[in-house]
Amino acid sequence: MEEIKLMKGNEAVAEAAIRCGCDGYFGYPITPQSEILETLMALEPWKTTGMVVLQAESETASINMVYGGAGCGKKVMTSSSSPGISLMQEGLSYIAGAELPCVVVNVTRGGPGLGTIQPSQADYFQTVKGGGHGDYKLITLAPASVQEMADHTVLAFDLAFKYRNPVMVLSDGIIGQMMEKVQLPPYQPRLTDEQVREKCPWATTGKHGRKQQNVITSLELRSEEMEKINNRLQEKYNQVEQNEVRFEEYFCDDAEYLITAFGSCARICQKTIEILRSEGIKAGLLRPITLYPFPTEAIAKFAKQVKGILSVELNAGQMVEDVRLAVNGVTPVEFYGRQGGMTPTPDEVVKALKSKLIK
Amino acid sequence: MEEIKLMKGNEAVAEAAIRCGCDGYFGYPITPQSEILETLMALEPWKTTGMVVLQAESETASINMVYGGAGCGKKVMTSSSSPGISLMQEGLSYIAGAELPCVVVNVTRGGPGLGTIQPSQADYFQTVKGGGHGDYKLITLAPASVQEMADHTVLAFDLAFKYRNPVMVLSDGIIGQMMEKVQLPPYQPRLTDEQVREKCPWATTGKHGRKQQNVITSLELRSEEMEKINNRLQEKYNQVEQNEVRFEEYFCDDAEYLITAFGSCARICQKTIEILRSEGIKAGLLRPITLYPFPTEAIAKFAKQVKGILSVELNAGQMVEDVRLAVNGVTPVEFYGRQGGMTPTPDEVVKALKSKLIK
Amino acid sequence: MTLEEIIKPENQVYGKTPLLTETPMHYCPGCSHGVVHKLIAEVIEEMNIADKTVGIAPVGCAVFAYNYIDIDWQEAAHGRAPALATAAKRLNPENCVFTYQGDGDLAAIGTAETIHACNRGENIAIFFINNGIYGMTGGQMAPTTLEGMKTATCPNGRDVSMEGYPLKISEMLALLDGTCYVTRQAVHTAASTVRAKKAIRKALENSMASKGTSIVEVVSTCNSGWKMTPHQANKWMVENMFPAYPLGDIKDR
Amino acid sequence: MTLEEIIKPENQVYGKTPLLTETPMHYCPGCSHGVVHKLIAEVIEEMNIADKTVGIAPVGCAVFAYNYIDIDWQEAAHGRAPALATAAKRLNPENCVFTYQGDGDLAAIGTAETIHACNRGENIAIFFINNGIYGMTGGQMAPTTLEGMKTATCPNGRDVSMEGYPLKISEMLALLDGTCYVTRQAVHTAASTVRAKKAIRKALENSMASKGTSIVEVVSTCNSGWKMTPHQANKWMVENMFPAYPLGDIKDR
Amino acid sequence: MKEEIIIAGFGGQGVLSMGKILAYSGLMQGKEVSWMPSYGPEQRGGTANVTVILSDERISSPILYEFDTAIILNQPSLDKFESRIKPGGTLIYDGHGFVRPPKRTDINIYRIDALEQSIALNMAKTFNMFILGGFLKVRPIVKIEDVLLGLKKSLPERHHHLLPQNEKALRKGMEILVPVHVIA
Amino acid sequence: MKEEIIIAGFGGQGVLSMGKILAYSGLMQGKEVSWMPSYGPEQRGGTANVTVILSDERISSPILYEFDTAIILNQPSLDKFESRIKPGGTLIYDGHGFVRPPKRTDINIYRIDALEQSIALNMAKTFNMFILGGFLKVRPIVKIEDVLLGLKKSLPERHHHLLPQNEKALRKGMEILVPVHVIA
Amino acid sequence: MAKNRGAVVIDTERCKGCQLCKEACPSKVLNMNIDANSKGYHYAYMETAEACTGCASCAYVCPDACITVYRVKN
Amino acid sequence: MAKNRGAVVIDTERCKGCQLCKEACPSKVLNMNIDANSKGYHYAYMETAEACTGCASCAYVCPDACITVYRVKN
Ligand SMILES: Cc1ncc(C[n+]2csc(CCOP(=O)(O)OP(=O)(O)O)c2C)c(N)n1
Ligand SMILES: Cc1ncc(C[n+]2csc(CCOP(=O)(O)OP(=O)(O)O)c2C)c(N)n1
Ligand code: SF4
Ligand code: SF4
Ligand code: SF4
Ligand code: SF4
Ligand code: SF4
Ligand code: SF4
Ligand SMILES: [Mg+2]
Ligand SMILES: [Mg+2]
Repeated sequence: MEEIKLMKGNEAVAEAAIRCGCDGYFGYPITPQSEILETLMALEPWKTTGMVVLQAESETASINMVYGGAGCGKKVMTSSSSPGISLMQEGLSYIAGAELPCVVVNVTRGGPGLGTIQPSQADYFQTVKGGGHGDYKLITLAPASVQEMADHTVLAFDLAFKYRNPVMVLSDGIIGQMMEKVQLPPYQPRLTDEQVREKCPWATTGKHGRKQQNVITSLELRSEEMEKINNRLQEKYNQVEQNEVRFEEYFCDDAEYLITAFGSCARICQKTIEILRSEGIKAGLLRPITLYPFPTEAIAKFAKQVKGILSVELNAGQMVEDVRLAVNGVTPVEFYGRQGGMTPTPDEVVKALKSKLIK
Repeated sequence: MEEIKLMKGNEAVAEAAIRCGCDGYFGYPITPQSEILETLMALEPWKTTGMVVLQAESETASINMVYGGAGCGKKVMTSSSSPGISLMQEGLSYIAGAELPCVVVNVTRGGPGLGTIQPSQADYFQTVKGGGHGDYKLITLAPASVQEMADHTVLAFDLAFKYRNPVMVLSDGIIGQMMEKVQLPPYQPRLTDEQVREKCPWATTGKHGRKQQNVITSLELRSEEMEKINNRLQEKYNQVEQNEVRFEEYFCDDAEYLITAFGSCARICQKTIEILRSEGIKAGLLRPITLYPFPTEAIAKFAKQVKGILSVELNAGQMVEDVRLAVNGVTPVEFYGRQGGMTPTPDEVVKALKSKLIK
Repeated sequence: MTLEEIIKPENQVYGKTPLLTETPMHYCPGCSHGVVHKLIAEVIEEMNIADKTVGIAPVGCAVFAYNYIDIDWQEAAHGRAPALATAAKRLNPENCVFTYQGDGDLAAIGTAETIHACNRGENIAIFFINNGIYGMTGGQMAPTTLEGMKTATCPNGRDVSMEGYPLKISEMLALLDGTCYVTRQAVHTAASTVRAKKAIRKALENSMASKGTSIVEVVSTCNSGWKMTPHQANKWMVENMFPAYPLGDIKDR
Repeated sequence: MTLEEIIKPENQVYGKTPLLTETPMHYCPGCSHGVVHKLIAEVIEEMNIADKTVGIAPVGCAVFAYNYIDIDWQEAAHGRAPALATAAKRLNPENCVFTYQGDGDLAAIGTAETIHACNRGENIAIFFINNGIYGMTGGQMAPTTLEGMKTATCPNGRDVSMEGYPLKISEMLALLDGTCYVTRQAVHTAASTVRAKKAIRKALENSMASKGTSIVEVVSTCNSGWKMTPHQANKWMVENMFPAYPLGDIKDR
Repeated sequence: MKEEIIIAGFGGQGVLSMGKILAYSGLMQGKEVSWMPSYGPEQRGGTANVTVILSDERISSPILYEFDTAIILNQPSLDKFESRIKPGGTLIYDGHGFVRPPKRTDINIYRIDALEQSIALNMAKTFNMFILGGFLKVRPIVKIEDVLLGLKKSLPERHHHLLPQNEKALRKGMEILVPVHVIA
Repeated sequence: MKEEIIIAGFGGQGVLSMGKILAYSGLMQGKEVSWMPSYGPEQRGGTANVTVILSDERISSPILYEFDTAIILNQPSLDKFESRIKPGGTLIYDGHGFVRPPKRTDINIYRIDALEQSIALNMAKTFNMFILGGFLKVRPIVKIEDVLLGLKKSLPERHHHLLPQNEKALRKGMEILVPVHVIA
Repeated sequence: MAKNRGAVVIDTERCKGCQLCKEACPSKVLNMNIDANSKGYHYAYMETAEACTGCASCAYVCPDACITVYRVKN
Repeated sequence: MAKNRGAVVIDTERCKGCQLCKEACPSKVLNMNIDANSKGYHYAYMETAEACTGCASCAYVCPDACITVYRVKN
């Protein structure tokens, strides 16, 4: 069994990537996630597993390198923070359109614009509604601990290949920069060229005896055909919505009030629940682990049980829309958020819940 | 009074821009909107109004030229189509964060990726939820005719300066490429340098005797301050939501069924309403003209009146979420859409409405 | 001798390489893209590397290149082909990877990706079709459009004081330590196609020999965008493009 | 003569220009950015153009440049300063517009914007602080990082075979018809600051005279990123950076 | 009055400009008009089509699925659009190069050998005006004078000397149209 | 057991690494730990702080608003954090350069002249270990052996020869800590 | 001196009638057909077949790879 | 020959103690104070004031524009 280590969330991503047999990382420095690239460069996996690590000239180049690598059937990834992720939107749309597997880690910071380098969750909409053009979805994981930073990196690759779809790990400066205990995943060897050809018969590995050429493209000028592609994508997303919803319940069973929160903010809200429970208020926390697919059914179920739901976010109110869509008017849904790199105290959230839902 | 002309939607944008005193256009060719740049280049406004027109090296450069021009208090704009707009997301977030006025025209095509150049409305989410990072909003106009392409260009600049916020004109290949009658807006002279300094005391015009320097920035590393900026932005958006909702009702007064559709799709649905009415079914069309701010209240009002709402879109279902959020469970909301450059026939929509809402 | 006597398999001296697919190319009649496709296909065939070659198609008229050469292909986002190629080659170093790009793709929106791939000396070949215009989107100005040349976005001719100068990007790329071979060719005559083919071969060989980045610029026509017949376009190219973009090797090491 | 006798207003031969604000600069002790800021402020003051000068700040350590020189400023997105400057200058041609950019900003992510602004001959000045590293984000490799130089993302030294070669972007820019003046300077000694200041002045004068784009590269230190004292950094720069980035005018026309 | 028309053929046959002239003619008569082209990448030699609506009332959808009249200039377009003509509607096609002629019996079908005739008369450049003339012969929805006005509007100034030539072609087209199948 | 600690001072004083050693020490004792630094742009000379939690139970929020203990190494940090120490909590500060000393009376306050002493003993590089020693003297939440183990973990191999030096500093710090105000 | 005799076969459906082969032929062998193929293109054909030397110049420049060239020593 | 005599005034709160002035001074006038300013920097001061020629070398290279230079003919 792997030793327990103490490391930053960013470092955990790098370590986990190498261990799960990642073939290539392409990225550009940006706070608060540069340690991912730095850790990889320090670990020099090209000398051990053969993984390629390259500092690109920009985020635009990074995501398109990922496109090229993913097109070859390789396990490739990039990471960045909010402004850099914005620069990747065209590329992400292409990758989703060409149905390629890849992992993108966004260690978010506060926007809009250059904003602040402090943590924020204001990229929720960009991530789950589609920051790029066209109808596509990013499977989105929201780690809330360093352990999950490692675990979700591995899981992200699994999901990416299962659905041939880009997967976003939506973290933030808190989870990226903090150190916690982590048990790293065991080493998995990188796939051999033969294994890649077998696992990814669609990949541009060079034909190597294959009869048909493989082509990675998102282009289809005939509308009838393009619509079929769009429909196929939507069917895939339906599958994802049916199979891959993940969330964590914390004192939800008997809850009369529900808090929804993800990532670092859910950590804060755990403490809020502890305080509320200590005051005799039956509150529970539902933490979506997958932001897309969103735990719509679970929330709809609790909507019937509770007297009200409070969505707590490090933004101006984004996930709350998905909560409302899930609840569909069955119970009041309120929002409490902090912005600009500020984080609410657990007590603040207690107060917000009382004033907005209990009155 | 201005003569009535026949022209393409794209040409109308170019003509209207010159006439309303636009100072600068920066853009990069992409189908189906290249005529905007081409028309401007053919009209050579730099010889008449003094307007600057420049073909940039990319969409990334275009939007950042717009940033620079808007920062100087100038009336500046760009245009593109879906993939190009994706490349502008970082820039748009910066412009929104720095609170600069500008106009961006998106003549959308089908995605994701390179997709198709045929019309689509699949960039709704990107536009109204935030394609870039951070909490910001684009005021969004959705023209449904060539006349509105001209009118909205003018209106967009007005709103942009009123709120110091980027305004998106969200059109599509149909509206951009079709010719219709249009009455162009009257000529407005471009502002003089003195007028710019007066109207935009915040602009980087050079100090010209001003005591305080002006700085255009979206950066604020102190979280307490950044949160204030974020809150100020949200207050502005509240104002926008209160003042600027625009929509068109078409046989809504006595409607028992409501269709919601915007842009070109609303044109198709007009015909659907005609057919339904001719069959004795009391259907009405609510066409949001502003997609952000969304006509939430109007829809909430009709939700109480009608037996069901059908959102018809050239995508996989995007605006329907805002309709659902407005309706909040009061009446059933269904969706019908076509993708990939396909457009529904009015009859198809009739059938969809009957099967989904009337049964 | 009758035609029947001449037209026999054993007498064939030239024919379409089988690596070029049967799909008719969508290019306008007389477009240089077709010739360059043919040469690339012939070289890949002759080098016997079709099984391990991956092409990266641009956004531009050559966006459908994958329909015409029967190898594995990736269709890149506009301007980003060198980034895709970087990853494709590094992750499969034994493969032969090339990009095929127009002047808008390579020298406008893709400037940064082109320069940095070349500066890193990625072991790829870049085939650069310089027709001085954006063919695909209807004939707009490209970075390489000549001074005074008319396009849809400079209908009165490119005014360098407003729109900048024809960009000699190959000369810039030759400055970079990562490039091993930079050459400028054309395909308007039989002789020039022979030379261009040699250059293409050398570029792919360099890629396989890990010598760094090779760039083969092909000064080309876009008769459609130029609003000329293909033959007029060739003449115009010789008279106007060649002086601005002189043919020959710029760097070979 | 006592100090009091010397320290009198009439004897002052050098002092902080008032255009430099009182705000203490956030730079690390000994950072070259401060010197270059000072020189730019002095030149603007001397040319008496503070009222019509607009600076474009980069993303990089100089992101807060606007806090230090009392003129109008725009803070650009990373790498896009030349695009902002293009519009700012074209829309207010009587103004003096310059960008201030680091090597990551100008030569990595902003490569395309830099090259095309220069190729269009925008009448702007570009001040390019080449410290061979990404200072702001904690000392990662820049395009101009020297071979073998250690940074946070090449902890064992830049390996050119993997990460590419130190990019001589000024030499590339000098090739472009749009540039009128490309020079490489330093600010580590009194004499070099005097030369650098002259270069900055010439660049701003060119901008006002619509001569095209001027680039003043300042080979600089980032003692923090280099993990040296400021003095060590200067020495290291002279010994290692100057051979790779030789000082002097590259183009002046 | 409302006429929904599609014009379809090879790129380069003047399909879009014929639609434009028609739309302008409607404009001259104060009608509501819309003109909606197919558009695609630039390459020469593909197919092109445009739908034109002339109406006395506000036009709702500019996109058509069925047409009152189809003007067809090549085989692929005939194959694609024949079935989409409304029963009782009109099909006009240039006879050149068709191997599978129209089959419908519930519509009026006219043939016009405009290509042949325009070449024969050394008026190949006005080929599309021949066609337009033919159309107006059977569907006189706009007056010839308005068409000429519309033509003037849609032509750049420098081509105005070609107007007489065009008028001639228009009138010639009216002459050479032949009915193939006219429903009772 | 649960101890919520903030360590704050100038960048370069070893604030983050002190926190790291503490966190590693907790890890060695099988505790739950979290270490959350302030982070900012790279420039030298700014302020830095880190919050460390050691706990026997799962740690919910890693972000703290109040602390059991504050270890304060400069004036700005004192100004910022003094008020956020829990009543009954502990404040340890290095005496150097303070012009506004702590004012609270409801907490335990200790002073440690680590800078002065470490310089005097020519051990300036282990300044932060002096501080850590002082902390452990009053809050012995981890065993010295585990701290040394933690130190070993957090130091790169090539620095392991410095361990004895560090242990010495740690023990010295315990000695030189002086109570300023101790609540009953 | 033995002269080469040649012939070309043109894939008339693939030919787009661009005339580049015609212009490239040193022996003026080729011309465009008045008839068009199914795509409307006037394809190339050997007008003066006997003049063909089988030099393949036409084939080298043909963008659509329509031309197969045969050559024999006369 | 008349020698220049000079003096410098250092804005001690602005000074970051980078020592570049000290290194740049041809007359070895400057050194760093043992005391630090409020930001913890050991600021520069004239250690051998009488050697100062007012050449301003120190001021030219000071990144923080802390140095004002005075000069008189002796
Ligand atoms: C991001 C983006 N911007 C713009 C376009 C539109 N576009 C397609 S091809 C092209 C340029 C084509 O020119 P070139 O690269 O010279 O190729 P050519 O067609 O001339 O061979 C442009 C601007 C696009 N598809 N994507
Ligand atoms: C789009 C984007 N990518 C990355 C960053 C992170 N970032 C900030 S500054 C910088 C590089 C700074 O280096 P340089 O331009 O050389 O300036 P220096 O700090 O060395 O003066 C980077 C990568 C960012 N802010 N935005
Ligand atoms: S538009 Fe130009 S480049 Fe494109 S296929 Fe036609 S001739 Fe070739
Ligand atoms: S990090 Fe480097 S460039 Fe940035 S302020 Fe410090 S020394 Fe200067
Ligand atoms: S060159 Fe080829 S395509 Fe052109 S006419 Fe000749 S055979 Fe036909
Ligand atoms: S082979 Fe040579 S001679 Fe024969 S047709 Fe072709 S070009 Fe002419
Ligand atoms: S150069 Fe300036 S900042 Fe540095 S020590 Fe001297 S006076 Fe202080
Ligand atoms: S003015 Fe010259 S002599 Fe005086 S301290 Fe400065 S550098 Fe030294
Ligand atoms: Mg081109
Ligand atoms: Mg730098």
